[in-house]
Amino acid sequence: MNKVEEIKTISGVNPLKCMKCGKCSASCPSFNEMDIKPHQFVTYVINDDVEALANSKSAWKCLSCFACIERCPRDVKPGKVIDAARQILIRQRGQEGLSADEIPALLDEETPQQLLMSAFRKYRR
Amino acid sequence: MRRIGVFVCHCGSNIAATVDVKKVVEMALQEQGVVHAEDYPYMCSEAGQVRIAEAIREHQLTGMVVCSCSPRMHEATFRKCAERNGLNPYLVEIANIREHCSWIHKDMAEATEKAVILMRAAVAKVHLNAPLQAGESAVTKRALVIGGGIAGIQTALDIADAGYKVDIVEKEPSIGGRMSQLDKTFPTLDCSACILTPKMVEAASHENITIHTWSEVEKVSGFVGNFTVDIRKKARYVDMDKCTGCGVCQEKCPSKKSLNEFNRGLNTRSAIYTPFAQAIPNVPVIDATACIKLKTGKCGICEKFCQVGAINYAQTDEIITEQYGAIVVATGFDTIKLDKYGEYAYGHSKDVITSLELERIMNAAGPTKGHLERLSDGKAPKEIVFIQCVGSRCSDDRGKPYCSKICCMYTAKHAMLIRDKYPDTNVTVFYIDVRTPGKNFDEFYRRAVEDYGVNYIKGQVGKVAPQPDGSLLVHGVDLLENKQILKKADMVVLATAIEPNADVRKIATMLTASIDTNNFLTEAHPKLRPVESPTAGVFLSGVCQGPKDIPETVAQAGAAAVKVIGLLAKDKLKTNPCTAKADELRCNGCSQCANVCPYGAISYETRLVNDHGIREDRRIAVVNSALCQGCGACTVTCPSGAMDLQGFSNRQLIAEVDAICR
Amino acid sequence: MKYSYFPGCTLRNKAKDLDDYARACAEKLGFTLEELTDWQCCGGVYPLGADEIASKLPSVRALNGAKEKQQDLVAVCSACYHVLKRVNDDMANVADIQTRANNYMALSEPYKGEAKVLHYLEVLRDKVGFDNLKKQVVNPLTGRKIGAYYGCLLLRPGSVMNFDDPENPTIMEDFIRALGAEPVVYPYRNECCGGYISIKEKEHSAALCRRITDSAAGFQADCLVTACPLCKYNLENNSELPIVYFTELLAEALGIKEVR
Amino acid sequence: MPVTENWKPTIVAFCCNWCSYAGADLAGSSRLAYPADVKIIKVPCSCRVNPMFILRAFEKGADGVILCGCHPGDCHYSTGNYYARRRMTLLFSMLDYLGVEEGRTRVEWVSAAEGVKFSETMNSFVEKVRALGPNVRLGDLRCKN
Repeated sequence: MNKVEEIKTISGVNPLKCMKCGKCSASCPSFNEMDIKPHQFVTYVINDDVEALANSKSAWKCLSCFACIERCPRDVKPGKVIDAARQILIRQRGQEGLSADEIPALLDEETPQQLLMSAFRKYRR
Repeated sequence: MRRIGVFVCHCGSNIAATVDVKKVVEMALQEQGVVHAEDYPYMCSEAGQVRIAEAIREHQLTGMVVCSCSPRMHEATFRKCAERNGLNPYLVEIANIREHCSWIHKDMAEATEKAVILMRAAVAKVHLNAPLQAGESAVTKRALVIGGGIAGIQTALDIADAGYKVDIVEKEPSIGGRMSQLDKTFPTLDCSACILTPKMVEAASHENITIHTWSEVEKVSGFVGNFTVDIRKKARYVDMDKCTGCGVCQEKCPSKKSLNEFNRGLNTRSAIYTPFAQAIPNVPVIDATACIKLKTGKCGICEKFCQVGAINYAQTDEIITEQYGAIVVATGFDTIKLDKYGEYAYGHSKDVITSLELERIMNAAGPTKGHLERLSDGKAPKEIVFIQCVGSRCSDDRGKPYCSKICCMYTAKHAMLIRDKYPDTNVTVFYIDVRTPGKNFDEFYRRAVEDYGVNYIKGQVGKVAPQPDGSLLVHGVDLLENKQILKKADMVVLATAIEPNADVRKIATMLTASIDTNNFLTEAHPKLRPVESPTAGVFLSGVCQGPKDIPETVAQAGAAAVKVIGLLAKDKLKTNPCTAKADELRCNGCSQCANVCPYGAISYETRLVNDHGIREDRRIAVVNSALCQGCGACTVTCPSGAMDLQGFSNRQLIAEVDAICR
Repeated sequence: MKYSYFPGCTLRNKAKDLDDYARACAEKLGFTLEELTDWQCCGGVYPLGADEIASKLPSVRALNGAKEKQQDLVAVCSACYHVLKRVNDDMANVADIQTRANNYMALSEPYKGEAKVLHYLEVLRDKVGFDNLKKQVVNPLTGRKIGAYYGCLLLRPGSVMNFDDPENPTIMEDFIRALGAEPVVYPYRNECCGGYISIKEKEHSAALCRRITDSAAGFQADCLVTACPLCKYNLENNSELPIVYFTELLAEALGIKEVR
Repeated sequence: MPVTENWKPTIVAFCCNWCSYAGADLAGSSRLAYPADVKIIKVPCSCRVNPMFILRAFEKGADGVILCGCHPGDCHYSTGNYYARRRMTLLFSMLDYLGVEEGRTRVEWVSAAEGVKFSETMNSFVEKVRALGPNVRLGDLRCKN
C-alpha cells in the first residue's frame, strides 16, 4: 500500500468530499502553530504529497479536539487525516515525538496520569 | 401471429458506442414473429420515422418494437408515428437500451447481450398487446393555485388574463408571501413592496381570480381535468363582507404579546391582526391562541369598537368543495432552523440574525422602523459580518446539500445598502464562493466591492463568540492569506439556507406529486418539462421546485400558467386506455377489487352471462374507464383472476419475465 | 440502581476527589457504582486510526464486563467516557473492528456493543433527574456564579457522543442550576484547553486556557467546573479562577463534603 | 455451492412507472453504473406486481427479483405501494419454504429523483445475489414446462 492509500485507510477520509470552505482552519485552536493548515491536509492527500504532510509540524500540533470534525459541513473530518499522518510517523522507529528520557523533566507535582497516558498515545507508538 | 418490426436506434453514439446495434438487429430477426428489423442513427428524426412508416406499409406490420431511449422520452413520438401510418399506437413497445443499458454499462459484449434481452422482452410483450382506443374526458375550466406568494400570484394572473377562472389558496391571512417580507430586491434595488403590491391588487381585483386567504387545501381527489378539492377556510372571526379595514380593532386589542410572524418574531402584534399594512385582503384575523375573548370568554373589546359589527366570535372553520381542471403548486420556502448551528450563537446573542430578519430590520415597517440597530441594545452597529452558506452545500446531517442560490446576491444587496445608508459602518463578508450567474449579477456584486468597499474574505467562519462587552468575536479564516482571522463585530448576519415550505410534503401526498429527498417537488423532466409535475394536471411554480430568485420565479410562474392554459383550452382530454377490465366469465362479484380501488372506479351490475351454455344472472365488476387510472391494484387483489389491466396484462408481464429469464 | 463503574487511571491517583465524591454522592442519591474488577486504563485518547485494534481492547474488556453484569457502564472522567463510548460505537457499527477485536479477546460470546456507556452527569440528568437532585440539595450554592467547562471530549464528535448539543450544551448549566448556583454561559466552554500538548508545549496550552478562563471571568464566573482531570490541570496552571470537579460541587451541595 | 467462474445472475427488477422507472432513467442519464445482470420490467405501479410474477421469474431461472416503487406516502395512485408492501411481506415470508433464500428478493422505494439510490440499490442487491450463487435450490424443485 502506498502512503496515500495508507492515509486514506487509516483515516477513513474521502478527501474529494472537501469543498475548500476553510471552516476547519477557522475552528482550529492550533492553527497558528501549524505549518500546513487544516484545510490543506486533504489537498496534500489529493496531490499525493503525503511526505510533506508527514514531515510537517502539524502532525504534532493537532490537539485532537475534534472541532474541525464536528463543524465540517462536508463530513470530511480533516483531523483524522493529520492523525493518520502522525500514525504513519510513529509507526516508524525513531520517528516518535517524545522520548522516554525527556519525560521526567516534563512532570510536576500535579501532573495527572491522564496527561502521561495521552501524551504517550499521541507521541509514541 | 403478429407481424413485428424491430427498430434499433443508435442515438448517435449514445447507444451505438456501447451496444452493437447490428447484432441486436440480427438477433431480433431470429425472434418469432419478427418480419423486419433495422437500425438507424436517429430513429426519432423525421428520416427515421419515414423508415418506420415505410416498414409498416411494406411489411404490413401489426406490432413494433423500438429499441431506443426511455419510453418517458419518445414513446409518444413512436406511438404517434405508428398511428399516422395506420398501426394502433398501443401495438408499439419501447425497449429502453439507452438509460437502462448503454449509458450505464461499459463493456460492449455485456451491454449488447442485455440490449438483446430487453429487445426480446419487448417483442414478447408486443405479441400480446391489444389495440386500444383512448377514451375522452371533459375538462373543468378552472385552475387552483396553492400558495399566494409572487409565484402563485403571477401564475394566477397569467391564467386569469387568458380568460380562465383561477382560485388562489393561501394559508396566511394575506397574499404576498416571502416577497412581501423583503425590503429591496436585486440586481436593481427596487423596493419589494412597490413592485409586489400592484400585482397583489391586480390579483384581488381580477374578475377571474378568487382568493381564499387563511385557507388550506384539505383533500384532493380526481385526475387531470377533473380534480375535486376540499378547501378549509379557517375561522377568521371577522366578517369579510362587513369589515372596512379601518384597523381600530388592532389598536384597541389588549392582547399584544404574540410574536409577529411577518417580522420573523422580532417584535409582537395584537391577537387581532393583519400581517402588514398592504395586506390583501385588508381584513384582519383573530389569532385564537392569543385572543382573550376566545380563550376566556371575557374581553370583547374589538367587537365593542368595530363600528360595522364585523367581529364574529362564533365563526367556525368552513370546508368548501371546488372542481378544477389543473392545479399549480406554489408553496414557496422558509429558512432552515438554526438550532443545530450553536457555533454561530444564533439564539444565544440577539445580534446574530438571519438575512431574512435583516430584511425586516431594514424595512420601514419592520421592528426598528427601518433603522439599522442591534436588537440587544438598540445601538447602531459599526462592524457587520456576513457569513455565507450557513446550512447550504452541506453533506452532514445539519444542513442541506444544495446551494440556496439567492444568498450571494442578497448579501451583496444588503452590504451595498448598508454601506450606502451608513457609510461609517464596515461590512465584511466571509464566503466560500461568490456565485453570480444571472443577468447583471456579477456587475452588481462587483459594485459592492469596488464602489461600496465591502470587504470580501474567502473563508468560512468557525465560531461566533459573544463577548462580555456585548460585541461578537468572529473566528474566521482567510484562505487566500492563509491566516486565521479574529474579527470583532457588532452584528453578524447568517445567510441561512432555504428549504421548501414545511407543508409541501402534505400537499405533495394529496396530489400524488413526487418529491425529492430535500422536499422539493420533482419536475416531469429536469430540462424539458421543468414546470410540470410527473402527475398529469399538476404544475410547479417557484421555489417549491428548487431554489430561485424573483426573476426566475416569475418566469417559471408564467411558464406554469401557459401549461395550465394549454390544458384548460382543451374541451376534451384523451384518457389513458390502459385501464382495468373484468372477464365476466371469471368474475364472481366478490367486491374485493372495489375495496382496493383508490378512484371508486369499480361498480357492480347484474348481467346475464353465458358460461359455456349455462345462462344465468351474475354480479359482475364493471370498471368506469373514465375514472380508472390504471394502477392495477385490483388485478392482483382479484382472487379469481378475472380482473386484468389492458396494456399491462398478466400474460404480457409474464411474457416479459419469461423472455428475460429465458 | 446499580451501575458498573470505570474509574480510570487518574481517579485512582491525582483525581481521587473526583472519584470519592462521585461514589459518596451516588449512594446519597440512591444509586451504586460497582467498580469493574479487571478494568485497565482506557489509554486517555481514542485511537482514531481505523486500523488500530490493540489500543481499543482495554475498553472492550470493560464494556464486556458491564455487559456480563447486565449493567450500564458509568464513567466520571471525560476522557474515559469519550474513549469507552467511541470504542463501543465501533464495536456496534464497524464490522471490521468488531471482528478483529473479538478475535483478540476470544470471549465466550462475542462483544457487539451491547453495553450502554453513561457519563455520571447523564445518570444525574436521565436517571436521577435534575428536579429530583434539586430536592436533595441541603446546602444550595446560592449566589455563586459558576461556569461550566465542557472541553472537547464530552461533546465531540456529537454524532457518536450524543451527550448534548456539541455547540450549545446545557447539561452542566442545568446541573449547576439544580445545585442552587447560577450558571455562567461563556462562548469558550467547549473549546480545547490544549489537552496532552501541555506536556511539551506549555505556552500553547496556556494561551488556550487563558482565552477560556478570561472569557469566563469576563462573564463574571467565580469558578469553573469540569469533569476532566487534564482540563483541570491545564486550566489551574493558567488561571486565577478556582477550577473544581463537578462531583466536588455536588458533594458540597448534598452536604457530604465535610463528612468525608 | 457450484459457482462457475463466469456465472452471471439473472435479475428481474419490477419498477413502477412514476418513481422507480424514472429513478432508473435518472441513474442512466447520470451514468451511475450497476451490473448488466439487472433487467427492468416497467409496471404502472408496484401494486400491479402479482406475487405470481415473482414466482414465475424464479421458476424460469431468475436468481433474484427486486420490486421498486414510490416511497410510502408518495405513490402516484396514493396507496398502491402499501398493497405491494403487504403482498411482498407475505410472499417473502413463504419463499424460503419454497426454496428461495431470503436475500434473493427485495422491496425498495426509489423516487424519480433518486438515481443514486437506484444505482446503489442495484449494486448491493446484485452483490448479495452473487454471494448466494445460482438459484439451485428452486432449480432442483423446478417443474420444467
